[in-house]
Amino acid sequence: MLSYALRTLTRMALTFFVIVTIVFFATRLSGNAVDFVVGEGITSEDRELLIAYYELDKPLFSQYLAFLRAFTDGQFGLSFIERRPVSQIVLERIWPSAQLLLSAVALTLLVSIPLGIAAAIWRKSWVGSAVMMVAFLGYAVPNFVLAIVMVLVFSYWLNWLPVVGNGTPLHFIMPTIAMAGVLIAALTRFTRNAMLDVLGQDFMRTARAKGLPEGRVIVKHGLRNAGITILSVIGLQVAGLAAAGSVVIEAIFAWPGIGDLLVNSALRRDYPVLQFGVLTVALAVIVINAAVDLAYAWADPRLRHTVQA
Amino acid sequence: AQEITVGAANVSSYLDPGRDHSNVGSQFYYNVFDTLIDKNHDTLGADWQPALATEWKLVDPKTMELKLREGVTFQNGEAMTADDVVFSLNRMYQATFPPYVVRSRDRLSNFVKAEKIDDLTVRISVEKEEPLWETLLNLQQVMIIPEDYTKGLTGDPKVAEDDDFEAFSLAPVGTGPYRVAEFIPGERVVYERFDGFWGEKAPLAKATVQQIPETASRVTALKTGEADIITNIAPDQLAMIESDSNLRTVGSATPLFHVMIMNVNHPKLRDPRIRQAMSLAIDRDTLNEALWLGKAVVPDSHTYKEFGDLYMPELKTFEYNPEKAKELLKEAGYDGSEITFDTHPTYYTNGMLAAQAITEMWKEVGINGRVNIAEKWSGGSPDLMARNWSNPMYFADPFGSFGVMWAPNGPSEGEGRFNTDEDYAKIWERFRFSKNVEARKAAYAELMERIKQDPPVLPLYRPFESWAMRKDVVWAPKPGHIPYVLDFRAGSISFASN
Amino acid sequence: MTHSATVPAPSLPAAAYRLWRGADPIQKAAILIGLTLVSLAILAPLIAPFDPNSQSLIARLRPPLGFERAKAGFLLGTDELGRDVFSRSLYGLRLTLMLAGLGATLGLMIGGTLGLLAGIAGGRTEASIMAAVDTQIAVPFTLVALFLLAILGSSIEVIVLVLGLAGWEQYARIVRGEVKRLMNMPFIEAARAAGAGPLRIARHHLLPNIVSPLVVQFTLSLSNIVLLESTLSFLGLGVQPPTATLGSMVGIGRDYMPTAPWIVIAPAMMILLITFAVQILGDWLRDGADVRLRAR
Amino acid sequence: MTRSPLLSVENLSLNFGSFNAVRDLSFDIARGETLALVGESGSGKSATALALLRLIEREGGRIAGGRVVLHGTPALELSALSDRQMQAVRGNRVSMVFQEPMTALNPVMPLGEQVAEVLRLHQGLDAGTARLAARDALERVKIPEPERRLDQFPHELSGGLRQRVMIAMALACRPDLLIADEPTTALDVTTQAEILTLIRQLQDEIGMAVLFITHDMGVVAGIADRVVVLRRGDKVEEGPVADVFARPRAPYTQALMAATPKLGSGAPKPLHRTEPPVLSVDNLAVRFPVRRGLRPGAHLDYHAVAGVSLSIAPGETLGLVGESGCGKSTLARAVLRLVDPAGGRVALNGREITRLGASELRGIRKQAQMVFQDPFASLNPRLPVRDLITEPAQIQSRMSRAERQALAEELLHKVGLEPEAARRFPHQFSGGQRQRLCIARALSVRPALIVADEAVSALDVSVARQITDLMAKLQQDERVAFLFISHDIAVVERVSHRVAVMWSGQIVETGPTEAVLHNPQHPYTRRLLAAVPVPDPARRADRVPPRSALTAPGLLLPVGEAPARATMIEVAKGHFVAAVDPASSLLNGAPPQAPAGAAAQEREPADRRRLHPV
Ligand SMILES: Nc1ncnc2c1ncn2[C@@H]1O[C@H](COP(=O)(O)OP(=O)(O)OP(=O)(O)O)[C@@H](O)[C@H]1O
Ligand SMILES: Nc1ncnc2c1ncn2[C@@H]1O[C@H](COP(=O)(O)OP(=O)(O)OP(=O)(O)O)[C@@H](O)[C@H]1O
Ligand SMILES: [Mg+2]
Ligand SMILES: [Mg+2]
Repeated sequence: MLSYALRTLTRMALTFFVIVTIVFFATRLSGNAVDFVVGEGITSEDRELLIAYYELDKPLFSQYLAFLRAFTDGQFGLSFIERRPVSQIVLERIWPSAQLLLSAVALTLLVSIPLGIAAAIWRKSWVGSAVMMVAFLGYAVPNFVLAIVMVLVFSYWLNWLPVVGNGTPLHFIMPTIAMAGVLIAALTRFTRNAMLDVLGQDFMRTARAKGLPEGRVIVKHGLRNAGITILSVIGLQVAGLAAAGSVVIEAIFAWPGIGDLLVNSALRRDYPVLQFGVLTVALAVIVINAAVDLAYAWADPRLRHTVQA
Repeated sequence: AQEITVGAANVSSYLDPGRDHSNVGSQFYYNVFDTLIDKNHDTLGADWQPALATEWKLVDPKTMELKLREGVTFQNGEAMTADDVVFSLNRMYQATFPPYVVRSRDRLSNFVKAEKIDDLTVRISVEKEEPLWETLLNLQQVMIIPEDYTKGLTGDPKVAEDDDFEAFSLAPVGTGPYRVAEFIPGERVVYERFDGFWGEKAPLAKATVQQIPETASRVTALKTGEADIITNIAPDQLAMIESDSNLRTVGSATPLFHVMIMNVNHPKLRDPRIRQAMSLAIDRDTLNEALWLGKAVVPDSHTYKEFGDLYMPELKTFEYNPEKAKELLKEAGYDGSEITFDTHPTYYTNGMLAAQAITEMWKEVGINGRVNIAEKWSGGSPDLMARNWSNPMYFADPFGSFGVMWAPNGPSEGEGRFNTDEDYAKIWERFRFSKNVEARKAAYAELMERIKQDPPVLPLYRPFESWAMRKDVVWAPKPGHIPYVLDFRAGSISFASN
Repeated sequence: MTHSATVPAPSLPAAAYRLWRGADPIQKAAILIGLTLVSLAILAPLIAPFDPNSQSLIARLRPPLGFERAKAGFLLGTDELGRDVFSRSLYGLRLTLMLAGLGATLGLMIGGTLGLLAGIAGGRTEASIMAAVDTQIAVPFTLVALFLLAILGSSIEVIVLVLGLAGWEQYARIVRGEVKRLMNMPFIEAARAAGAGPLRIARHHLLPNIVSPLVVQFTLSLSNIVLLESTLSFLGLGVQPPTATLGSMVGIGRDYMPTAPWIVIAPAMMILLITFAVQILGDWLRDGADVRLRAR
Repeated sequence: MTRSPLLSVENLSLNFGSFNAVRDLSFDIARGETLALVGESGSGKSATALALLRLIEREGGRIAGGRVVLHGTPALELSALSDRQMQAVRGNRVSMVFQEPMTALNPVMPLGEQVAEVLRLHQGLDAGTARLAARDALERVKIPEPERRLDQFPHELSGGLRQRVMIAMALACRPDLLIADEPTTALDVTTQAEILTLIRQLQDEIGMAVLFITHDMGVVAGIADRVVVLRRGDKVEEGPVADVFARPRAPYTQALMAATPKLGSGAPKPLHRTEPPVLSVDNLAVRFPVRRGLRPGAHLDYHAVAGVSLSIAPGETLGLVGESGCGKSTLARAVLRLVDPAGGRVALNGREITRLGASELRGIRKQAQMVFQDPFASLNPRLPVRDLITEPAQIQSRMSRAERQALAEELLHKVGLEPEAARRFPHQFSGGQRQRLCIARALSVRPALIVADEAVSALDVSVARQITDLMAKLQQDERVAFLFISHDIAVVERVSHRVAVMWSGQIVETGPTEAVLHNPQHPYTRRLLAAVPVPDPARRADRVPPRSALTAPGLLLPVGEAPARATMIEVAKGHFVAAVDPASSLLNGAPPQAPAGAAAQEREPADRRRLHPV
């Protein structure tokens, strides 16, 4: 166990290190912070002054070393733009993002698993087709279009739902739906396919031969198996969503989330925020992935024992 | 107790009037901070009002003495003293903190120092005789902040370190009618009435400025009641809001030019005739009609009504003349090579549309233009050919707008896309420091002629900026302010009692 | 299944015909939609009544024909710069299809090759490729796009590259998984017993067997890329104006949704139809390919 | 029939879509009776079984006519019940054991839960009681350590044990009728024998009726009271088992009986071996590293082949037999360098290939070809037959399309297939045809040696016969040597000049076919032979029920250790037997020198499978 954990940790650390390095150099290669941080219309004299002030005059490599050192003493520096510790900025944004992500995932699970099962069971009838059409729609509509249409309909015209921020449960409804759209589409498809695979398996016949009612057969035997496949997919999807953030959704709903923060700090070349932000997200994704792997291994007894002949 | 919420397109990343001169930042300072000398913002002209200084006079041509108001307290409870004033002024006049250095250099370089005479008297000295005393004491950059509080924010409480100023920009304290009760950079500023304010009490108990970047969401928030006022309404959205009987819009042609800047040093643009042609090809009136519903103001020269005596509408520095443009191009032997027009994707209202329209207009005269969208500021790049920018009126004087950017050794020259020579510098000196308005006007006209002959810039228009609000909110941008100020002081906002 | 002795190795048109016969009405509709869209895209220069970029600032934001204030000749109205929405949609469709096609192909080639390599080589190679996949998953894609566009400048080529990179890790994962599964199949061992080297195994034995999951992934990433491109446009990172793509038309036109919805509706509908057709076609192709495997 | 019928099937017709799978089938099963349903593959046996439980609708079929009545109080017309009413019957009064023990159990549900589920459902037991009852059910089918099994998952059990769990599940509610659909086809003979014995014992205990579906006539002879023979959906014969075997009336039944290989019907004479051997294997060892637990350094080696020596002369067939998992396939693969041996050497036509590099090896490949255990899986489903069967030749020397086509047609002709088959894909062939494709592929390079791994085990008897005949012909014409691996000993007898018996990674007995099979010396050989079902109901009585009590040497050892090697003793000319090494536990039975009559004294029925790593 220890060595397994160690190996996983090493691998995580390695990925993490690679990301750290890539992010560091990519940010620097992609533009000079000076062009963003010090503002427009600056004499060369002032420019030098500010470059020195923001410590951008050090050689790239020593900046990199300093950045690595930050990991040991926990000092990731101040945002160039907001002038406060990046850790504070990023952490402030993570929770709202996580909340949104969680509610989107919850909604996705609630909707797409039953839909996927229905589509698999009734694949030959109109029910299956209808479900899959709905799922396709999820793929087909850009999420910001969905979001803006919802805003116009439910807030602008009907005045049912608030648009700004994350204050109350009501605030979650639209962003959650907008964010879950693609996820629901994907997961419905995966569930359907996983379920179809399972429906044809011999053990399903066995379960029926035992005299189990059809519902029990599908939920207890079918879903339990398909669930494992679904789990592996959902982990990836969630990780992807966490990583891709939901800049667009966050912008539309003025949601103080990390996606918005990352894109903005990238646009403004706020290296410290960007680096710390990306790393936090990457870490989260890596951890989610590892957790899903573990859960997957745990849920599938065939993987629980790595002993094989 | 009235409370309001403002849905703003942008909220500042920090709040420090000294280092800031952005369009975003200027929204926020006036509610929290005072200057020594205030201005009557209801009028365009320079109607100076006592503020933290009750009286001021020149003790000699290069020294001004100001009497401070008694009984002023900062929002943290400290009393304002001459020390605070001297500290606040010298943080700019004798700046060491680099962001201040930069800001003071372009507008305050004539100021030498402030010193305390007694508890209620300070003196300010300048290097050359200053024609713009009041104007430059009314600047946002010289708003008064508490000394002890600031110094004590980090490190040694006796010394003003860089970090103190950094910290201040997150926890600003001033003497104004509102204190900043909550500030989440880029997200929200919450003002609360400051009961210890020396002047007329603030009309609002609380005002929240919430960032809502997406236009549709901002408009919707107004409609749902989540916001009472919203900012940055593009002209195209006005009709929609006005069609709602519960809402209304106010707007004004802001004292700010959207400009096109051109790099005089770009190899392809070195010939002034090409730049003249680029300028002459742009039909700014059509842009105004189409993009601003005719509500923007297209200037003939780099001048604003707000300049008062120095307003010079008679100058014809910029015009639309495609025929001449074609001619000039031919003369200059323009080879049809591509001229890029850089623009930020979203920063300026209608900025992208204007950019595309401009390249299309160029095409009419034979200029091969291409829009180049970039987030980053390309004004300092030698590859820059042309781009959009805005040239705000930082204060009501040609120096406060044209002057800040096109001074010798100023930022434009500093960025390498504009050249000045000795001659220019001499005219500049006359324009800047002549005591006599007529002399200054004459010098400014000369500068404009120089610009016309060898253009580095074309002011496109004063954009028409709109705010929308609930019908019962009585608020409008005041003509005397610099652009974008959200003024919630007494007399600036009230509620209709219907 | 009967072992019908007469099923020949299908020729392409014949196979297509057989597939068409086996399609259900929805699938047939999807095929027709797909073909229509592709023809519209190809014929855009012939059909489009206007230059997609020519502006008429005085006739901005005019609604489609049949509505009040409509301007003659502008079938679907004009956009915020007075350009013909219909012509722009056609050209946008053309460019979007091209971008999506190239992007998905690029992703397929990068991811497919790496996945194949990982699956066959195993060991260090596999570990480092999978580490790259992990990295790609963990770094927000919008940022990758942003960096690349910032470093390489924004041009159609770079956008294709960016879009291609958007899906490579999925291909790599799928291909590697499939290859690892296949590598344990007796027929691979049979090929080795016959003396086949790794290249031959990859080409003759692995590739034909991973085509079908790849087809599905390809269709998925096609629609993903269309959406991604529109997100990039939303963020102002997409194809540079005035060039139209469906994504940029929607991304930029969103501000006009309440006041001039026609700017967005046409391209949004096209996006919807593309993804719809592509998804259904993907399933249909996969089912078509599966017949061979299922029929025992 | 003197006994009262339990189940009557009257004029049953089954359709899959428009395909009429079963026509007008009628038969009765009495209480306590075992009815065998036999017939060729695809004749509708499984369909019938599924129809009885009304599961056929789920599989896309339907009952097109006739009725099924389950007698009792009240009598139930199964064919007319609703799905809900059927639920009370399934698993309770009629239960079923499916063909594939590997996949019929839910892989992610603990076994205890799967068994308890039936009990809770039909007997309304609560969770605790059901668990106890499930434990008893497992115990009844003689699963060792039933307590522990409750929390195990299917993959942790061997096929035999899984099949027992299936049976336990089926019997949990003491059904009136057990339907067993090919319950042993996937298992090796010894395990099969155990399962059959078990079913018989339980039947005696509970008194239930059994509908037993199989295509193995040996099994039928061993277990059935009556036989129903199906062919292409029609019943062609029905009668008491002895009658059917002794006097088959329908031509199809006669053909079936004729094709059924019977042990003891004679083997090819051993060859005079004068030429140098095609293949000589010396002390070959193969091990697989096994990671146990998650600690480093806890690696073990699984010695799948633990020191095997053998040789095959040109034109000779060496039969290799042994129970499932004893290392036959691994040996075969090692001989062809498809796995790298850990020790020993292999020489092909005198050239040692053990240490050749990949490219040198490719040159040697044409001399030795392999026919893989699973013909379907070993044919790339995406390639046309032409490319598949000419691939070895193509690799050795590039050929044009036309040459390939010509070669393919020639090969197809050799194995008795139409030239037109070259254009088809593997899935368009029947199992037997596919097997022939594999053989054609092996022949494309004129090999000196063909390793045929279970080349016929999956086929029905008549197809198997075709293939072995083809091999014999090849041997005659081209003097190909065969290493023929099979667990069907009767087939091995028919084709092999010599036989080697493998057990736990080693060869424990080898010699001329006749000598080994009729004068077995090693206890394991004896046990193996005893387990072979005899297709003769008359001899049912004198068959010793096989017992498993041999303790195999542990093959899962810490790195560095190796299992002890047995020394071979020559008991007759060319007949070698592994000797007992007193220091090792290799053999736990009588020494080979002991008189052949002395039966191995095997006692406690230990779980054979514990010998193997899970
Ligand atoms: N789901 C199905 N759909 C269509 N045809 C089927 C289906 N299941 C079985 N069949 C066909 O019905 C016939 C009878 O099949 P069944 O499975 O009963 O054969 P079987 O006698 O059990 O053969 P085997 O010994 O190979 O198991 C076969 O021709 C088979 O191809
Ligand atoms: N790649 C491998 N890794 C680990 N163990 C293996 C591997 N291949 C085979 N084994 C183990 O080696 C043993 C012998 O396997 P092999 O396939 O040779 O058996 P077999 O005699 O051919 O059995 P069967 O009759 O079922 O085909 C088995 O226990 C198997 O689990
Ligand atoms: Mg069957
Ligand atoms: Mg084997």
